[in-house]
Amino acid sequence: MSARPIATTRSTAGMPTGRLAVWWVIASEIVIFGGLLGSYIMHRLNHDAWSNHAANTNVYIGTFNTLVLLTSSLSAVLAHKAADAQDGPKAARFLFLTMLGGATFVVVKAFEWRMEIHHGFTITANTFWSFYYTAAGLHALHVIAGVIIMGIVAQQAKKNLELHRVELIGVYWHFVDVVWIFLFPLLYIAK
Amino acid sequence: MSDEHHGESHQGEHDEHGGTHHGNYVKVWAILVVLLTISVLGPTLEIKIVTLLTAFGIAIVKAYLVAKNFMHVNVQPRFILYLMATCLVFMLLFFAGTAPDVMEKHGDNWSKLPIDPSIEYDPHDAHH
Amino acid sequence: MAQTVPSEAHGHDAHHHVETFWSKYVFSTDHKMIAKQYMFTGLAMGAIGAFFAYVFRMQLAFPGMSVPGYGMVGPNEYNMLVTNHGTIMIFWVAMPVLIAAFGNFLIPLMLGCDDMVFPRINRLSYQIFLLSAIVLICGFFVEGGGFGGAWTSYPPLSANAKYNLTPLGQSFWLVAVALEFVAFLLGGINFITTTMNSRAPGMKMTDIPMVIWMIVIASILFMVSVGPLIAGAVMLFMDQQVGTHFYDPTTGGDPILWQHLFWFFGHPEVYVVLLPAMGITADVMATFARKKLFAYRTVLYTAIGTGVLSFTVWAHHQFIAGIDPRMAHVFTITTLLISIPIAEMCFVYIATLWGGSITLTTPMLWALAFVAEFLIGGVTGIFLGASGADIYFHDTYFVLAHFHYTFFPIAIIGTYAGITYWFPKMFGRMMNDTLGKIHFWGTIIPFNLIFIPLFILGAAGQHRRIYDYSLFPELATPELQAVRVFATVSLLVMLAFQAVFIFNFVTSLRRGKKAGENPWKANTLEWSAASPPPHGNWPEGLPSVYRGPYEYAHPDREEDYWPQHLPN
Amino acid sequence: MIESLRVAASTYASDIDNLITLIGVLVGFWFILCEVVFFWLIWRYRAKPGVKAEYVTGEEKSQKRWITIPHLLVLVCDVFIIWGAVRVWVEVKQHLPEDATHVVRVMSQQWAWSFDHPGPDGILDTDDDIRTVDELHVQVDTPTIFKLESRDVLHSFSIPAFRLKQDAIPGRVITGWFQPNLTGTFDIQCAEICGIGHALMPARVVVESAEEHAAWIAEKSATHLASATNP
Repeated sequence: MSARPIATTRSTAGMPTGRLAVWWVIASEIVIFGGLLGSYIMHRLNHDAWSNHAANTNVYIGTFNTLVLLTSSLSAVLAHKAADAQDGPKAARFLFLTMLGGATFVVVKAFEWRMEIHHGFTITANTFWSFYYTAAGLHALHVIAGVIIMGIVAQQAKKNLELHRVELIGVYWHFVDVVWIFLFPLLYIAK
Repeated sequence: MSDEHHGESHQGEHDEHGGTHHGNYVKVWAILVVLLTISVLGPTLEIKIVTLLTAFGIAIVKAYLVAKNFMHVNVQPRFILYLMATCLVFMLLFFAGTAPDVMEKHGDNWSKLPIDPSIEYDPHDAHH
Repeated sequence: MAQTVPSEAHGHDAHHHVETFWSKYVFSTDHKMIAKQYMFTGLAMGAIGAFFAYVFRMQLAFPGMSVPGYGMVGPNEYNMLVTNHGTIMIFWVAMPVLIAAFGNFLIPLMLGCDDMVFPRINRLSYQIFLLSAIVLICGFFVEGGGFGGAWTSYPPLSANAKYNLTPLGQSFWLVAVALEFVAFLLGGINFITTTMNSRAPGMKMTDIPMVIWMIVIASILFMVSVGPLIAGAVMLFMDQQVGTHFYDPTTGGDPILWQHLFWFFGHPEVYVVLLPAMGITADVMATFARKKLFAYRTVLYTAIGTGVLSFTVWAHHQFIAGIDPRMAHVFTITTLLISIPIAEMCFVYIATLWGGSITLTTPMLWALAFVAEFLIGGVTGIFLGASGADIYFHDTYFVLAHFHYTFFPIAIIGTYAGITYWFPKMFGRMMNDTLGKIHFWGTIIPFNLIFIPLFILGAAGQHRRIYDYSLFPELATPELQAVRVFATVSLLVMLAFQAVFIFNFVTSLRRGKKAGENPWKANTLEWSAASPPPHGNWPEGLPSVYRGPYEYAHPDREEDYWPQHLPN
Repeated sequence: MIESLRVAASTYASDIDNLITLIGVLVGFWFILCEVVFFWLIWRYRAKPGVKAEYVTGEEKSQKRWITIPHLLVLVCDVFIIWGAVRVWVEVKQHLPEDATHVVRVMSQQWAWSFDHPGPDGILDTDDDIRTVDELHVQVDTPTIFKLESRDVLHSFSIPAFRLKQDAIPGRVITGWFQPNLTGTFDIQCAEICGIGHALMPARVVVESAEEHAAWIAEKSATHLASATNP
């Protein structure tokens, strides 16, 4: 943990440097998912047959996962609240809850995929399924990355260190949640 | 980049300022769950317009709620909001420029060849 | 708080400064060291790219001859060489040197910071960049040879080994490019947040030197435009290695999609590398014309305007690539509109010379050459932006010559201007001006003699990426062959003169005349630090800013310069 | 400008060349103007001992004029160029000649061109079609429509003498036209990199007078069964 440069402690733009950086990360993520989902939507609207494929996705699992992510977002923001109250241990507890949510999401998704692959809906079955696995997979990678970073932040928060990071990882986590909020109708419920 | 706070404001990362006032998050969460239920039930009516409204209209509402209440976009400096908006606008621009080729089956002096239906309809020919 | 700063600076200097070789040169978090790492890596990659150019120019001039230092060039090797020449020169030379190297070196120094706001992310960004370079180079030697599908990597050719016959090379290339993007996303976040949040006390937005503005605008353009291509790269990788069909029309994919994803990034990318070069030129010209930059705000707004417009023009690269002909009109209009801000910038630069007191030092020569040569690149672009004319010029050597007249000024002239100008600050010594001028003329004259002939070849209808024209009766004429030979010989001359630069650089490092803090009598903050600046840049306390960066020849002052950090 | 380097052998070649000339004149004017002013300023304001530079902010209207006026003139030139470009583009890429009876199919693949000509019945896709490889036969002064396809990767159907260029995209049929107005033989190049053999797929277009073309069809259709049964 090297000493932080003086530059890092300035805030000419009127917000802490860390939060500013996270928003820039999110900006670049928006265009990544935007490009992928944009491509998906174009193909989807061009191929009527794809709604037949979409019919094979499991709405219940998708709904459950959405619920899990929404709930984990709640615990993430409660962790932020606790961190603002300078209550590191409490923030850490909420962060662990959030990580639990993320883990659940990934595990459920793994079972879902296993089932679908078992039915022959593999990534190469056709371009709908290619998009399905690529988009959801890219999102799942973000979830996993979020869980890992959150683990580190939580460890520090427990010792009341770097509490501002609780908010930063929270903002990222909510973004991942928002991405899923759009993936869910696109891949599951729109028939 | 706004010009207020000249010079070294030594609070910076350590204490949280920026006026994050914490509302009732559980309430927001409850609303989100209700919306989720609607968005799942809506398409079961099998009416296209209802599906679009519930599925995507509600997705936008949910995204708005999360961004406002959980990410606190509303209390960030304005340029954050503008930045996010700009990214979305550019994505729309990309869509508008690309759709005439990718989203169409034929256009001015060109047309796509029909796709082999076996690939299009039967998901079971997993390998080639 | 004026007192707290030095103590802080000391505290942190003291407690992590056990400098081993590794901590000082390899794993340093000091922005100046990272800048040098980026610069030397970029220049080394540049040498590789130049060698590739030498090989395929030799093949074109003397088809079938064994190229000295390489050997026989087969068609697959030729494709690999042109592909990677382009990829290297844009992604591994122009970007690391112009944005990463100068950005890392200048942003903290010109804004009066002790370092970037995220030093370790900064180091990580360089390490990922280095890894990407290694992956790219490994890709040349894998089974099946390096990827040869052109730097635009259009599918289906790039999406399927059964078409491009480089099963591993294609993915090495793709992964290298993707890693490079990640590196620059990390770097870009650092540049942007540092500039937005960590400016010296008193530094208003209009006190930021133009080069910083340009680098930051470039970073923003990069971050906002690269996303779709990253998504596209993921899809392309899936097509290559997993067997999906995102770009395969027989199963409902669409090859055009990649072209849009690529150029939606690819065109802003042009300005991503152009703007930093423009910024370097602005600073150098202001310094050696002893002149305030003409209409600072106008330059700033045109730069931002260019950036925004650059997102609306991408499909002019695809006019005849099978996009719907009706779209061509939209993109013709937007493309010609973008000539407005760029033209305005050139006018401003010319106007800056008005009433100046111009000294033709080596950096100034490079800066002036940038304007003079870039004008050629700019005006020839109009032919290609106009859809009707592009029908003939598309994918000919005219295009090639055009973008070399933009990228050479950007990546080579701009880089040399920057290196010769900031060398004293980077290494504490002056470069030899005579050798510098020899190198300048030995580069500029052959450069024009390389590419003006290529304009002629393009106008004669010669297409790109063809390794031997003997099969095309219209192009195999002795006259056209003579033109090719002429261009190649000019290239050899130009490459030979680069030795002068290397010699000058290396000898100046050791035996160059010691540079004081401010050898050029320039205004911006970096010249108020020691040369080279120590870790922390201003150990005795960070400077404050009292005026704009270009207050040269101010009437209220008898010296003709007025550094930003002086209270009066 | 272009005719001197490459013969113009189609009806719209001259339109494209004129557009190029128009652009050349307009941008050439600005280019020369800028360079002259630029180098004159460098010489005029070279450093002289004891002479201090002027302090010009460029923010006042009177000074800004010096860039805003030229900058508006550039805009005017742009309008002319856009007008010319759109006109040519519509003619070449969007309007197909109504009276075009002569239709050929151009099929590209790694690394060869194959051309389907209508047989004696003058209709494409009948069993008397004539398929040739790397050699396209067309009739002078006859508007000819081509249907461009690709079997594998992107190619580009380019005839510099006709000022014609169009990428071929697998999974798409792209229609275009040309009307040769000179007899003779011209190069067909592939202008889009298509793999190792990109340089090895040259083809020729043979522009014949009406009777030569008829003779060629007759001679080919004598053996059309052979060419039709093994494409």
